[in-house]
Amino acid sequence: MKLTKSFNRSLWVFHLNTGSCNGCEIEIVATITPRYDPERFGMKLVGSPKHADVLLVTGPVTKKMAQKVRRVYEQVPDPKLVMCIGTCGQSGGVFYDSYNLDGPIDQVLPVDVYVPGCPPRPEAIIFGVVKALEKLERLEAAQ
Amino acid sequence: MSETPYRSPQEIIDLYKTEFGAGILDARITERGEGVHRKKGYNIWIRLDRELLKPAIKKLMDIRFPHFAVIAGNDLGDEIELLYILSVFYGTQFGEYMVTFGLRLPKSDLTVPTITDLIPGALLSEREKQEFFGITVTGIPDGRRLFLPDDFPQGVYPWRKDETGIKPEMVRELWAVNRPKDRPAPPVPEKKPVPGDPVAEGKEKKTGGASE
Amino acid sequence: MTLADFIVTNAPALLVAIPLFAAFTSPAVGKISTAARNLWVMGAMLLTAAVAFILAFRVFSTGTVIYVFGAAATTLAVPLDSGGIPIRIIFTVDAMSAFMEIICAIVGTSVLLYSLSSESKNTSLEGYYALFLLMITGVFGMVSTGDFFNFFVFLEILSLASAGLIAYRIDGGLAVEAALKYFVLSTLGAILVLFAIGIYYGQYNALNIAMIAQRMQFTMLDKIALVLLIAALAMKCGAVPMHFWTPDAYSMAPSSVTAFLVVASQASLYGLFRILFTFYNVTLNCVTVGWIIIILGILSMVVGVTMAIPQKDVKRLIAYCAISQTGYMLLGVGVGLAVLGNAALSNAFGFVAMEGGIFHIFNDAVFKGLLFLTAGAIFYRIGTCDLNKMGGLGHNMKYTMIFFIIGALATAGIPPFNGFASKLMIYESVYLFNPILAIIAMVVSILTLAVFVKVFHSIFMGPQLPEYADVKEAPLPMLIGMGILAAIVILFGLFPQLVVNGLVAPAAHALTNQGGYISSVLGGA
Amino acid sequence: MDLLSPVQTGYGVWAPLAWLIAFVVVTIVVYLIWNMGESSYKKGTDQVRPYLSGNAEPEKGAVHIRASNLYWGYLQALKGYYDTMVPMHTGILTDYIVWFVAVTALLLVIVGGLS
Repeated sequence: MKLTKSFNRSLWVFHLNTGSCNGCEIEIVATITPRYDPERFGMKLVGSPKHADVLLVTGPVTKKMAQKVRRVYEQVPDPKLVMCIGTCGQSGGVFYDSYNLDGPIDQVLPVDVYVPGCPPRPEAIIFGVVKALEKLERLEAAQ
Repeated sequence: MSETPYRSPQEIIDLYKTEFGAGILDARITERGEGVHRKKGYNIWIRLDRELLKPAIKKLMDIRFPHFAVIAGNDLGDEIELLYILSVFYGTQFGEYMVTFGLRLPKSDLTVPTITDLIPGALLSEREKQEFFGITVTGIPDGRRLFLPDDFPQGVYPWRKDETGIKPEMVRELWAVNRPKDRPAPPVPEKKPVPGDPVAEGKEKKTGGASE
Repeated sequence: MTLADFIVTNAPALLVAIPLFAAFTSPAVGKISTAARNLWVMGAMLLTAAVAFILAFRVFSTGTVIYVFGAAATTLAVPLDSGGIPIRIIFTVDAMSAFMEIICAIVGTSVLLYSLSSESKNTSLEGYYALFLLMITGVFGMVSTGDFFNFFVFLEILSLASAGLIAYRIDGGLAVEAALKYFVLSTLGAILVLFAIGIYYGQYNALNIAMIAQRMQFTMLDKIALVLLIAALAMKCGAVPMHFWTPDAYSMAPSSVTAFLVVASQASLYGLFRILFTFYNVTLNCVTVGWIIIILGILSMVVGVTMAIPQKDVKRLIAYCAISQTGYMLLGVGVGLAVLGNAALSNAFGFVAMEGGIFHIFNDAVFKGLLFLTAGAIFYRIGTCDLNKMGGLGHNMKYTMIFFIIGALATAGIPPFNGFASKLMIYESVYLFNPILAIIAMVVSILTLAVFVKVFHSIFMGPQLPEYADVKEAPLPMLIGMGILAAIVILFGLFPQLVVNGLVAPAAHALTNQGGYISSVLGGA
Repeated sequence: MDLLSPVQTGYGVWAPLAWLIAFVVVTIVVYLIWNMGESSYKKGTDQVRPYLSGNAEPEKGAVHIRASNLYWGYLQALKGYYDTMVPMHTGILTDYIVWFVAVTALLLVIVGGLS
């Protein structure tokens, strides 16, 4: 992944719900409220994957969503990051024994950062972003 | 909307009793306190046959056009129970109450008339019941599948607890997906299951949905 | 007398003679081969255009040109023994007529070149080219004649020829019905013109325009004659209350004919202006008549464009837009007429309004012709005019798209093109006369742009539709025909001052200069 | 050299060549800005196709908006006007003649009577 200069200034975030119970959504929204205010660091929620750098994926990927998730992932311009929010994406969480799921997110997308928790607290999400930035710096150094 | 007068839950039940008489198999009011001051909130439960469903809803529409919430489904072993949950609002605070029409369909004859001609919004709920319980809603304008993926096997009704429900091999254990096998033993050994402690003996028997 | 001298001296006569001769010989030549006939027709048209340009150059350099038919010397207007009455037919070609001749020559050549290939697939072309050249004769005659009855004769030739051409492609009887409407209304109009001529002849026993103008006493009869002429000629050029035939006729005629029909209706507009300015000029209360023309113009503008928006057929839509452009010309010249009496106002803006109106006649003939030709190219390739069936043609008809853009932007009056120059002159001068009129004019321009955005989107934009995947570009002669008009639109858009000083100002002066006209004919200049 | 001189329009001045020069300058500036854009996106992949919340793009023919449903809002707003204007264009010849004669009569009254 070739890192452009604009990457270390501000990461625009696009939220993608693949069948989650909306708990993580509320936590993501809580994260971008003035109390935690990631906008100071340039983290902004954007409306279309075409403007995004980071893809925030929540929920276990249901069968019907799998193909759409791949298409949205491809529509995010390079370089990009994928963050899986909540345990559903990692191990199915409360939907662990469902018949209608296409497995955790890393079966569908290459995931960079996992933020466990059902739902993860805003501090956990921001810590996840910090982990993502560290990973970017490692990548940039390696480049 | 013409300003129909307020009818207390008891009046509603008397109205239905006078109108349908024996058709009403069971009618009762449950009461519970709402909000900090425990203000009385009422639920009206009426059980009737499938033939009386449409006239009953039509009658409620005459009294006051109800807000259709959802059709709740319940697999009682040899019967499937459908609960048509509607709420009636009078525009005053705490002035609303829920009216629920319960039907019991024997598994041999799982058909119910549609109410989309009265309340178009009920279509989604009816399609869901059709899909997940195998009920055939007669006269449904659009009977396609709604939630299940297209390649889901026919004849399998996920919400049924009998043999047509989900087969164990269809379940995908997400936590087991490429879980590393060669993990070192955890430093603290796991607790032995203490006899008589329900949680320790593993999962409880599967409980039903919104039981009556 | 070398051939060149012969052509130069007899230019006005040749202007009508050559197309007439070619019209009647083209079926005979057609017997030899279609290529021969095409060459013959195109040659005749080019020769006529050359003669028209020579005549125009002569007029703009030496002033009004007189040509008396059958006299000893071509300029002997008043025979010695006739007691001062010019009894012969006289062609007086002043700057305004020369201006209209240039329009007719340019549009005529490009449209004829266009129709060589656009009509190649159709049958019975002898009749087509004969009638087409008759139309061209009619317009040249109407524009350059100095004799009022002769004006009526050429008006009839034009109406008959264009009615025949509108019905040329039967199209299930629809075209014939449109031609019937056009024909009946034109004949009715011609009767009114004839009646007016009868009035003039009864009063002043003279048919020559200059003669009548000199002897005019503005009796009640003259006012009636004026009204009959205004009504008839306004109907012929498509002013609103009487515009109903225009969309039917324009949409049913083959598109090359429609492009020339625009010029034909502008010839009757010229006739209207000739009567208003040369017969009656300042003496009649030009304010009321001026305001009548302005109201006709405003109505044409507003109704034309508002009716264009909901149209489904592209040619019908452009026809309605042509009506709204005629409204601009009527507005411009109407304002010029209304302030003709008051010299101060006239010099301040009345004259600029006149120039704007006349310049717009030229521009409209060119870009409206271009639009009809592009619509014809599309019809030639996909066989339908219905906007709902079209889409994504921009992928395979690139040049037609470019020409359409040029034509549409010019019609809406967007800066680099010629439509803007003339419309700006109209806006700014009419604003000084009465701001509301200018505001209406501007709003109509915006709506015209809106109409063409709709047409451009539904024809050219959008993905390539499967049923039009193999559509090819229009053939070369059609592209050349459109190219000439497009080049003129761009050229006159970039150098408007050249055109205004060179062509439009002298035309406007000649039109309003009644005395000069009379003296040039009767003064035996 | 009146080739380049602007057109005096009684009120203002219109110099097309000045406008053209301005137009060319603006297009150059726009092109430069446009050129600074990121062009490293992968051509053939989904990055080129539109984002329709994950759904596939419908096939070409269905996407094109046909002419009759353009400006429906405008036509709806002027419904009163169009309901009177459109039926007036009847297409019957006799109506056209009636309009023609009526306007002539009106003009006769105005020009003949008043002045």
